[in-house]
Amino acid sequence: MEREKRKDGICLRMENISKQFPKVLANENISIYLKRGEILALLGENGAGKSTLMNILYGLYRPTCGQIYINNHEATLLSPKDAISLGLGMVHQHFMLIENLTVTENIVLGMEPGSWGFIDFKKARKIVKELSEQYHLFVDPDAKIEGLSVGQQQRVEILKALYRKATILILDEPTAVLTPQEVDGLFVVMRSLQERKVSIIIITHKLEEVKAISGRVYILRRGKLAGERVTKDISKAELAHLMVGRDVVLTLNKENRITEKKPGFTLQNLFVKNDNGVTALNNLSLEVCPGEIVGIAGVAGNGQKELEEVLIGIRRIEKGNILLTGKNISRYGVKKRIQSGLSYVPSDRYRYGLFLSMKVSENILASSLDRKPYVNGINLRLRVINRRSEELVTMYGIKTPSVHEPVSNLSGGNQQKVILAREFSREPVVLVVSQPTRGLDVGAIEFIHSEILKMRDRDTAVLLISMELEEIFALSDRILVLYEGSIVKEFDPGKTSHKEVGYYMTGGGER
Amino acid sequence: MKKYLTWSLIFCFILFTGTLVIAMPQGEKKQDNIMVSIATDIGGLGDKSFNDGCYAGLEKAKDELGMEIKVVESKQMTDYVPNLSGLAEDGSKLVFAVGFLMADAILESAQHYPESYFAGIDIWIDPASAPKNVLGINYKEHESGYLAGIVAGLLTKEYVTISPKLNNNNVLGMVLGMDIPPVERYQAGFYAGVMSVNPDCTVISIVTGVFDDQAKGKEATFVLAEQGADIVFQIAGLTGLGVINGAKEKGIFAIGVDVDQNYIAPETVITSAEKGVTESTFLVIKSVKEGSFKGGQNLVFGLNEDSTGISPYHGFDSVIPQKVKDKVNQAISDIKSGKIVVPSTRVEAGYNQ
Amino acid sequence: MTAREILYKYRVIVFILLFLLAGSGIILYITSYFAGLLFILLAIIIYYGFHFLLKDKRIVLSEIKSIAKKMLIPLAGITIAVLIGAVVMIITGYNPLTAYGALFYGGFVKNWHVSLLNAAPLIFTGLSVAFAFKAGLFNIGAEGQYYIGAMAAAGLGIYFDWHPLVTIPVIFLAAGLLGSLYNFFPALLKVKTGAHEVITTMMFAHIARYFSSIFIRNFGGDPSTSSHPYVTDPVLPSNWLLRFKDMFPWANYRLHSGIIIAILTAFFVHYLLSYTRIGFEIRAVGSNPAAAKTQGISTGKTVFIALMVAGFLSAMAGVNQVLGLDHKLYGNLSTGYGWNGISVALLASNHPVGVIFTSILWGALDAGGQYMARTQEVHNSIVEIIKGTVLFLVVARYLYTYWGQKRKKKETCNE
Amino acid sequence: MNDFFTLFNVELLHSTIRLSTPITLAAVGATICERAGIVNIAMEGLMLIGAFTAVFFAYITGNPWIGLLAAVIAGGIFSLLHAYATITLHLDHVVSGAVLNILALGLTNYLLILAFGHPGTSEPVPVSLAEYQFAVPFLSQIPVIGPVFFNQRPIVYMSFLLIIFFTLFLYRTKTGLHVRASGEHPLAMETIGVSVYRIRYLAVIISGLTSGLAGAFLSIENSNVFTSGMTGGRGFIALAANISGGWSAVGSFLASLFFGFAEAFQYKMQAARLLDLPSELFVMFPYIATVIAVAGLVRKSRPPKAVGLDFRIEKQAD
Repeated sequence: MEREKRKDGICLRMENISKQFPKVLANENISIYLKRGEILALLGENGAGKSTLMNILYGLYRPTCGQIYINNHEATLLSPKDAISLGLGMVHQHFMLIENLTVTENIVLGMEPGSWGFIDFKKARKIVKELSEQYHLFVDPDAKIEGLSVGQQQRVEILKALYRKATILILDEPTAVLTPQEVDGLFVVMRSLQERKVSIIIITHKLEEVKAISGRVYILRRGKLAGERVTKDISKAELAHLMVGRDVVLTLNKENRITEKKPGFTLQNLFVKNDNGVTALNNLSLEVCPGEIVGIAGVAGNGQKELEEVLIGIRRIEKGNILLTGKNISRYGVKKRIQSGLSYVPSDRYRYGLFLSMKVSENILASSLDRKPYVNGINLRLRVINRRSEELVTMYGIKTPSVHEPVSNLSGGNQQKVILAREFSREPVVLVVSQPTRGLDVGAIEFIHSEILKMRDRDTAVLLISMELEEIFALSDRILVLYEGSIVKEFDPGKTSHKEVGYYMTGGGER
Repeated sequence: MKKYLTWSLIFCFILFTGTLVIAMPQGEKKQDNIMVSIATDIGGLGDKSFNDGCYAGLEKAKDELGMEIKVVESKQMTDYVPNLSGLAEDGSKLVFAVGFLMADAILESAQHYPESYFAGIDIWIDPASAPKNVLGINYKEHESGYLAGIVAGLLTKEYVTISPKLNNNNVLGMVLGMDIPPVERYQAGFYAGVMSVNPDCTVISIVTGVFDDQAKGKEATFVLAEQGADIVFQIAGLTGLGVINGAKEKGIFAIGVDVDQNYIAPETVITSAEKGVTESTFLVIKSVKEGSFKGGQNLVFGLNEDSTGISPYHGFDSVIPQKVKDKVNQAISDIKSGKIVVPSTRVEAGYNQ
Repeated sequence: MTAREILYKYRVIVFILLFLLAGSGIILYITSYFAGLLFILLAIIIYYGFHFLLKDKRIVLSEIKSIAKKMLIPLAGITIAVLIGAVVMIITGYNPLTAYGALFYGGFVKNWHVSLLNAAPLIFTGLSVAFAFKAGLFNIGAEGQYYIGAMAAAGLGIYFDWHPLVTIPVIFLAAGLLGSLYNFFPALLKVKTGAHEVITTMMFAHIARYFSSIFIRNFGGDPSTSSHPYVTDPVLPSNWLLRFKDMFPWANYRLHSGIIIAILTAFFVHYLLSYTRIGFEIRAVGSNPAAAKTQGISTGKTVFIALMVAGFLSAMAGVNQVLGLDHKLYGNLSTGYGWNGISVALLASNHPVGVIFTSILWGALDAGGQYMARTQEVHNSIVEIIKGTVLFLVVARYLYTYWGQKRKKKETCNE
Repeated sequence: MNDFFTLFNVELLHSTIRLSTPITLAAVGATICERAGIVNIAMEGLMLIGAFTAVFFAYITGNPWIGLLAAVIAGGIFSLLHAYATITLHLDHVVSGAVLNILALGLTNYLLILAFGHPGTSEPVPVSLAEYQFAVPFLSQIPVIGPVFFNQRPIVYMSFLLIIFFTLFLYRTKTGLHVRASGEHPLAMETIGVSVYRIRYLAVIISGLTSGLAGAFLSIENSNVFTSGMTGGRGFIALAANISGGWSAVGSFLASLFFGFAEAFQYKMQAARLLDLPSELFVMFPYIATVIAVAGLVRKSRPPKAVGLDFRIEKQAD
């Protein structure tokens, strides 16, 4: 058996890997192997332990126990440095690029050409140029990262790995931020790398991608290996079953309610600048009616962040108006907007959503602790607060030992539910939801989707901002495509395809 | 975790009881010698001024009179009373309180410990209400300042030829620590001294605001030198060390304060305006030993008591013209006889600073 | 009837007894009778013994354990620091046992009143620092606000002649408001330009210190020593804080009611932080300012409130010293209350009630250090080293988990 | 008004340089430290340690250069505590710095008594570095600039060289690039195999070394004794200089010059007596200038993204 594997050109084996984090066992006794020149998929839900496993392989985390063999030699990976020297390269889901440095600097960082400790910038530039031509990954070597699109940034990441002479390339959710067109481009790159005998591990939770690109697939479920399959021998449904551990209803019961157009939530000719003072939202107008979900599709960095910030009221409007049931709220502060009936589920729940060190009860009622019945004068009425938060905890099925637990002790899904409970229970007129399911497992996703639909059924105007086209298609009554800060196209989800929307997401409509 | 917890608690408990057992039965030792002690103010020892001077007096008493001595440095205002009364409790026959900040504390302690004597340096007590075992010791710093002013005032104008370090600008400088009474007395006296021999002279003062930052003293001296001053009088405690060093660097003269500071820079410090803390401390200790201590009053040490004055010229003795020395001696006898009354404040001196 | 039932029947009497015991213990101890501490200890033991008999033993045990757990890190830090201090003393040729004996005896028994006098202003400045910390701000310049408070107290105290029940609260309030106003500028700069409060409050502290000299010059002076004042005129005796001696003849004559005000203030701050809307908003901003914004909490406003309340509290420390202890304002002293306030706040993990205890500990270390220096001739900067080490070891909480993790690492795989 | 303009002369520049040198040295250390992501407010304490060690070793050996070396090393060693606390133990940076300042003050006071037998101030060192003043040939002949910049003492020259060195270091060397990257995106550094811990330790130690040098300047170059607490808030002003200087070595230098200038100017104003104001108002002036500079300049530049933030690789997995 052992000999057989070697004959097949096994370049990597991980055996009996376990990883214990302070509160969770992220990997439990996982063994995998990789053949030279193969594209291997690692499939699993969010939180299944895929990234942890790859971070262990990359030397970023230390396994609690288990061994790693690279080219049949046991490897002690104390840091990414060791991993890199053994020919491993990794493109992380959140790019590891330093924004205010140039492409060249980012690529050569850590292995800079030059002598006496000085950097030879000329030589570095030349190397980068050659490398990008060699692999047909074109980027401007002198551009700063902050000015590049996500797709280009990904290219820089791949170049970074190739510059380090990677023979095993790990791609962590590489398609999450790409448009369908860019995904195709990525696959082309991957295949050409495969031809050059680079082995690739791709982490994903999307079944189509597994089918489209990989030769073999490992399925992880809740930190354990749930199976190993050759891709062409397995159907999507089987994969899904292995991944989730039960049958999944892949489509939601979405009954398309036809509503008469009442004024709900209207944005008129919005102009907004980003942190660097560059126009991020450019003459953006849209309308959401009560009882309707409008999905904003778009590639990350086209103004989504600014849009959600400007809606909740923490970013300044340069020009334009926001109307809520006909009332102009553009000059309102956050508090007044909340009181007018705006609710908001932020895309970055740690930054904008939660007070990690504070109690569940304080988080779940954070925006209501300035009014009756929760306060009396300046006193907090703790008994009322506790009772109400216990109600909400039960209502939204939040798993927590008590409402006095700090939110930081909850799992990601339960943390998101805390936010949902807070925002949804306010009975909002308008609900802005951004990336509501990022990083959550299927169970939590189903729950959250159904809650959003419930809100719609209660005649709330819902604006859904998401990078995941599946989510947009599954929930929206209308799809608007956001490109470079403007709405470029409107679609009916029933009458269009991912491909077509993707085409407009990348600016296809302008050409 | 539990194990560590138990152990640390047990340990703390042992420590607690242990210290209790050890600490409780502390009795006072009986001394054969008379004990004298000082409680410094928050400036502490090493201030090169009255705390150190007083301590030197104690050490002298130890050597010459065989006294037992003790010193406590106070850290905060709240420490003054417990330190003073604690020293009395420890069997000190005489307790010195150094610095005007302890004025209230010394009275309080004296009331509670009538068996001990208390002496306050730079403290003015009210003879009518103060207990009889407390003594206020004050100095006529302005007299020292006056004499130093005469020397400086003459050298900077009439005798510029005696040294290349002097110039024709007729400007003198002073560097002050904080603007507090003893400092002001020196300042006023110095100004009056200068004016008495050299009324046209420009006298510039700079306040550094600190008593312990040499860098600032030095900088102030440089500025004075640039303004044309050729002799700088420092009244700034440790900041003054920077003044003397600065004067040395700039090639001008300095006048030291409180004690003879010629040793710091023999080529630079022409003389020092002294305040005989050491001597007067010793005198008071002696009076206790001899049984002649008389409290409930203020002692003011000045020229008449040989406690103020200027120090020897050391290396400059041959350089300084006899006329200057004569003027100084004349002033000394005039002050002693009451012919000259040296002003002790800027207002009296007419120094419009 | 079992003993348990009898106890239960007479529980009211037991509690009254306990209350009396603890109350008289506190009064005795605060008015410098060491035996009072034994009363308090006895009361605590009886309380737990009573619970132990009446309730489920496990509950009582876990209660004790959870308290002990909270105390573990501070106690461990103090213990290690004491050991380090002992090593330093041995190296430099002192006997640590007698030195520590004197430290303890001086701080908690002999000069206990000094410990309390030291602690009172520390509680105020400690609360000030802790309060700002809760909003994520570092009020490093508490000393400056202290001066402002002291100046206000001296200025008003000299001229404000009325019934003390009116004047004293008014002085506290006025001084506090001036202290808040003084912190208004750092807050304004923080909100408008993002200038870090560590720098601005620090610089403002220097400015206040120098300003106090000018103030004193204009408010009195003692004509018998010099026409040039270095301390203000004394405040009117009617404006002095009540002294314990007036109520309990045996108390040390210097002890004044400032410590009571300080402790009450600490509890009030605790109430403010944990049980009010303002407190919630402050903690929310301290925990996550961006999220606080999205919940409609104005971070700018909270910064103002936090820094201004901090200024108020520090200014109270100044009032406490001027009206309670010195009865006049001395010029240009570096009191160190600002720095020590940071220490006690950090040591108490910014818990207002904890600040009371850490302040008393700090006060006792200072008082005991003086006593130690006097009786054992050990220089009292050793106390500063012990303080610094305690602080470092307690603040670096993660140290213990870090050591614990290293030990634990090997265990997981062996199963 | 003419009197006012006569205040601005070469002497003022000289004075400015002298007063700003310790601030410059500490500020440039702070720049490196903050660029790597660590806030260091312990510089006040580091300077004290450096100043004490310098005097102690210069006193016992009689050689100020040994004192200088010892000061730098001691600053580096003491800064390891800050590095250990903030990097390995993940303590809040400001808290750790504040604690170390308190510790350093107690430690130097105690050592002062042990070494010299009395508190307050040390014995003067036999030879101070001030005696090694030398003029650079030719360059010192340039009017105005020459005497100010090229007729100086050793540590002042060192501070000039260090400004150039650290500017080159930050923008031209590999380690400098790593330092900048560590303060922007530490995890990214870790993923390419560069230990952020190591870089940050290095940066903190560099700030310790320069602060130690600044301390040596105060005690054995500008003066010849150590005085308890002699740094007098310069560490905080250095922090302010670093921030108003926009986190760059040259900027820190310019801001330090400004603060030095404010102080020098204050003395000149006192001496010139153009304004009849209480002396304390003049003494306050540099502090007010600091506040204004920090408030006015801070918005112009962007701090390193990860400055002051704790970094651990193994964050809790999602």
